[in-house]
Amino acid sequence: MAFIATYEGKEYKIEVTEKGSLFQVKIDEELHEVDVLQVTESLYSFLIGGRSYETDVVGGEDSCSVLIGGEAFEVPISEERKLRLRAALKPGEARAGRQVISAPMPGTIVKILVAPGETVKAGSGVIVVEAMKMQNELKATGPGTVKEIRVEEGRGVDGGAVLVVIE
Amino acid sequence: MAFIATYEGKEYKIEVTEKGSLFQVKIDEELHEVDVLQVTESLYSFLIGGRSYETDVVGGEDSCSVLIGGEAFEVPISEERKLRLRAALKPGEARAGRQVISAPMPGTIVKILVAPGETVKAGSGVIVVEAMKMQNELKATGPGTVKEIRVEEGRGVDGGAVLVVIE
Amino acid sequence: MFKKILIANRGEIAVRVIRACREMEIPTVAVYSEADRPSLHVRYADEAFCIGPPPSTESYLAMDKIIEVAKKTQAEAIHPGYGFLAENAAFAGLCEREGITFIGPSSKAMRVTGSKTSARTLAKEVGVPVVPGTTHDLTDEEVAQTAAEMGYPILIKAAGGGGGKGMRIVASDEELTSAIRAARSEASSSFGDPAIYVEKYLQRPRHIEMQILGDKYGDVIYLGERECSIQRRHQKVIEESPSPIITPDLRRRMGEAAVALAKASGYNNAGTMEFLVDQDRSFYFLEVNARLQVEHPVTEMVTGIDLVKEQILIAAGEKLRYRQEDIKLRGAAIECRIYAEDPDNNFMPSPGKIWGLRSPGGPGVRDESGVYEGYEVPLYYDPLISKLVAWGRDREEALERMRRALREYVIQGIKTTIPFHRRVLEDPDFLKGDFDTTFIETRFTERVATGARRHQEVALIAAAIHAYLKEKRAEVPRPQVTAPATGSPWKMAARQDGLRRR
Amino acid sequence: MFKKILIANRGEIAVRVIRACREMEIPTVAVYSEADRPSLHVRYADEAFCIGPPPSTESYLAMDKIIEVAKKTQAEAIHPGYGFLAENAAFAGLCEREGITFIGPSSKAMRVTGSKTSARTLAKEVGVPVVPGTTHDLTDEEVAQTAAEMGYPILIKAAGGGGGKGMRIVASDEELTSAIRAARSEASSSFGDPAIYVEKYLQRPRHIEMQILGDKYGDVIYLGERECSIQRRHQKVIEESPSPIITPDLRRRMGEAAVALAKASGYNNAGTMEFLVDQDRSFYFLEVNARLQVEHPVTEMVTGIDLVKEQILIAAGEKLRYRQEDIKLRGAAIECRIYAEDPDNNFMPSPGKIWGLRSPGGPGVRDESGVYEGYEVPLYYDPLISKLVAWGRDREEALERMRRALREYVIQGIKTTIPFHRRVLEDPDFLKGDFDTTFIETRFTERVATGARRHQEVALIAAAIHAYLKEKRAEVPRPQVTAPATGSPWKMAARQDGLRRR
Repeated sequence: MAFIATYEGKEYKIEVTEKGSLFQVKIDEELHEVDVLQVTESLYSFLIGGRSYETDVVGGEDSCSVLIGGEAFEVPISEERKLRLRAALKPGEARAGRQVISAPMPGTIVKILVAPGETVKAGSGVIVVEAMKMQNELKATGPGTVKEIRVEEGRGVDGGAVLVVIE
Repeated sequence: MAFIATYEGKEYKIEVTEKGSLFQVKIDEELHEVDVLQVTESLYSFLIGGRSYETDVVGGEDSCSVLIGGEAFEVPISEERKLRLRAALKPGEARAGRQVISAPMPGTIVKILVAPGETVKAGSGVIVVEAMKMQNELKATGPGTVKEIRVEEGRGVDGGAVLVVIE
Repeated sequence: MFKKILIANRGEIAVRVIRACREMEIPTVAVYSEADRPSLHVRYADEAFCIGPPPSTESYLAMDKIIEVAKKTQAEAIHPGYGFLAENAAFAGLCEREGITFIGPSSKAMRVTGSKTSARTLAKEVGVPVVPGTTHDLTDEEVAQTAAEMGYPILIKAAGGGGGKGMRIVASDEELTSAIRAARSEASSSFGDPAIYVEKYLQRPRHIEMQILGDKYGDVIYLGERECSIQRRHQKVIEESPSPIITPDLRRRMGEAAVALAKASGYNNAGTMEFLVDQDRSFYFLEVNARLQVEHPVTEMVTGIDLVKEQILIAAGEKLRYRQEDIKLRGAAIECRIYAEDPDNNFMPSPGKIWGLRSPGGPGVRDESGVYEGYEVPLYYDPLISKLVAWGRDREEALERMRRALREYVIQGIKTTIPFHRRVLEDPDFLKGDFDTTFIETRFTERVATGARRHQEVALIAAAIHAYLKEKRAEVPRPQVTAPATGSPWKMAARQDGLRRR
Repeated sequence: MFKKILIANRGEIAVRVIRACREMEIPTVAVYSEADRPSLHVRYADEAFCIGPPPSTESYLAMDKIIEVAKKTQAEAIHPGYGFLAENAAFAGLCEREGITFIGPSSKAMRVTGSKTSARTLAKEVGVPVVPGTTHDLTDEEVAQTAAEMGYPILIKAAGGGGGKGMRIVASDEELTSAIRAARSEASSSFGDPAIYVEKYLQRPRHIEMQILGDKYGDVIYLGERECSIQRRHQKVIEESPSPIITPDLRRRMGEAAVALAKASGYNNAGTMEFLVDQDRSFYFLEVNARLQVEHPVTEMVTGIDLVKEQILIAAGEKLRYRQEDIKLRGAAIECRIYAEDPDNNFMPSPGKIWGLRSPGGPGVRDESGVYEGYEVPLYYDPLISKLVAWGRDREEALERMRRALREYVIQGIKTTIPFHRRVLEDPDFLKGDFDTTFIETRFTERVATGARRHQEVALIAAAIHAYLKEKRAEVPRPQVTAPATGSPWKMAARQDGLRRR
């Protein structure tokens, strides 16, 4: 099975073959023999050329988070076949000159510091979110006009929820 | 749902009802309200009248092993309906005057100390099994004649496997 | 001895107190909010009662409800842990009136030391130097006026408690209004009291504190210092004992100052006197923490004394079991606070479910945790999930062990401060003991992206194998696995798929 | 310092040694049998190589294969742990010839102390009393003859090693033949050597041993004693330091005897001198354990010295870092060996899969484990899965903490000795320190069925709720759960079934 992975901007083609009790993993042209023990769904023990790696892998749809010896890696990875299919279908998608202030974590809206139509400077406080006893003032990253306020004071919000849109 | 449980020779009828966020458990005529949190498949936190019990339950087909505060209980338990059904079908089954020497754990047969037809006294060594570096000589519990030897020296056996039959 | 103790707290400190009670064979009562039914302290206690909705003002700060549970269960004493009601003199007073022993100082001693005004007045009286600043609870206008008189930078602090909550450093007039608002609001939600005051902000001081124990008969001893200068957002993250800069003579002088302060205020039970120590090794009294501290384990490990048990014995009216000459520090201990926070994203809280947990073990390592695999760290409370402590023959060995333990510690599903601690424990200045309270914010450079990344290739291999196995499982219809009596069918499936080699 | 160390062992002791190496920043090489690919030491080491099939004679005792891996990986030293090749002078000699440092005494010192003949001769020379008995490797006929001369009861012991393996107590002529056969066979499979000898069996002695450390320059110190009288089948199960019966004067005399023995035999590295102590407090030298002991953590916890690190430093040619007067015992430590055995069924081995594991934590508790949740304890090796150690200010506190830790420790899926330890730790004679090596077999009464059974009703409730939930799951078709990125779908299903209350 072939996969396309990206790491630090570079794209790698990786082929995985199960071979008897070992896995063969070919990264670009280099071949690695890997002795794999899956301990739990996300914990693996790999032996590669005698070197032992205790590795935690949490996989999302198109990306894996990998932890090895305390180092964390975020590796976007997809099956090559699926990726080609998707690429053929996906429309272009871009939008500029717009700031979306979203909740960095789940929390409660403590105070909204701006009103719709108000102009803001880069760095001005826009909204105050509280989670786990810490208040965080979210700031505008550039100048603009407040277009939309999607929340109310006192309301709970999920992580990633859009709070304020500035244009 | 109604269950029949046995503990120390005594039989109990237990009825379990889910009631909103609580369970009602009626043992014979006494009613217990139980706040249940299942932490893993076998670990529960129960609150019963304010008392907190961290409880491990491992369930076989007709019996549960329960661990509470370091005390272990073996509780035979079955759904009442099924038990009735089975009782109606099960033929009598008893066999006397017969000793079955079986492997107390998985291991290897080190030495067979008797031959078929040989008479043994209570307490004579019959067979030596090794597991985890310990040799264990299994002994006859009463006098008799060796009827069957089902294993050979050097062979591995599973826990519970019948090794020698004495009549 | 008490026949039963109620613990008016949650999480790892509630578990810590329950462990001490279990060792003393004293039954315990836990209280919990509706969000905390799955918390470990509910399982560990002998009894547990729900006291209200998740917000702490309606549960862990609801004095009446807690007293009600104590009476219902006939608990003879209440241990407040730290945070919540631990330094609330009104609560201590309420316990006294209700005939329940509050495990901590008397409400009177708490009022004297809890009001920074009187604590600082007292310090001056007994000849202990203090940091310049006001001590009254100020109005917004008074804050502005004091700042103008004193000159920036200033520090706004909550009158009601510590731990960096409600604290703001202000460098200029423009920042003042929003800093006051934020400080009051945090103070209010953390301690139920929006009162604030102002202090001169010293340049590059060390934050060093003295642990004391005092009994009800006026005897007080000190148990050595803790170095608490490694802070971010004025909140301690790494503490150690002894401090790398404290000489036996300075320890004795600071210890005696701490004892003098405690005696002057009629203080009893465990407590901490916080000091700032200057670059020329002058020390200034800062405030009293009239409770057990988060970082108490480092003192326990170098002195060999269980502070929670001593608290209970003192509260029960026992005399101190140690004289000053019995207190001997052995080796060195260090604590790393493991928070559910993202160190690569400005320490944003990272609540959520812990999918995987592997805790460190082995020689010299102590993990004071309040979580378990499958636990969901709730939004509502302080994000401290565990305190990792290492002891060594000397500071070097304690650091070696902490590095080893941090490498063993894996928490999956949420972000934690473990990677941050690993970086600090490799910083040359930190290793030399050359730091101050501004270290994290000014001198410590986060080497997030610059690290060696030795395992990049293995990461690619791991990602590919994981993706391969996921695809394979998705394609092949799962074989009918007969689930065993216990355990995860995932593991079984993986086994049957032939993933387990040899 | 060594650039790389190979650990010629498995399980918890291999993990223990790897932890010391990690702290010293020395890379490690693990070796493993085909049965041990899932073992923790394979994951913890930097490198790992398979050395053969499960039987230890073909893997962990296969000297050539181990040397081959050491050469291939350029490991400069080999740590043998305990058991397997730890006391094998031939292996130490092979390492010496191959230019690899054996972390332990020289092969010469090992021959002197390993042969019980010369060890006992030496003891007599330096004026240390010994237990009556032979010291030669005896033929079956010689064993019978010695028994006849000496009178029963006698003890048959393996010449090749300790730990109760290959040991049999014989009370009469009739038992002799089968005892000899069993002892030889066990000795052979445990140490690769069927040689046995005979010793007079003393009545109700205490088994107390002295830990020593010696460097390559003739300096030797003692690190206090360990009380090891709690044994079953001549195998230690609970050890503590200090011993409840040793006075400072007796400690000094036994320590000095141990040092004299070590010096006379040219011994270096860590070692243990075993003694029997009579009811009138006379002590008799028994044998030398020329290796690290299973129970080393109790000495580490009271002295504060990491014995594994000291072993490595000494092997690397460093001088001892401590003088005798630096060695101070603080508090008390106790170890409970957690075996995969069924204490309610004559300590039958109980290999199998660990479905659930909750390890104890908190103050003063150290768990030296070699297993994890999901691990399958193999048939082939010693059933020791973990050593649980507790430290306290005094013996009483150490016992309190051990009791608390045993209550927290849950291992599901296999039988373990945890319930046995809980019973011993409640025995009044044990608590008073009044016991000897026959304690478990003769005076300790197993209260398997007689215990209070306080929780019988809760057990019925638990069984019923568990059965109810199983039935319910079986009836209702399982909802289509989208498995999250990680974690057990069982837990998810349980949640969705509405089992998680509040």
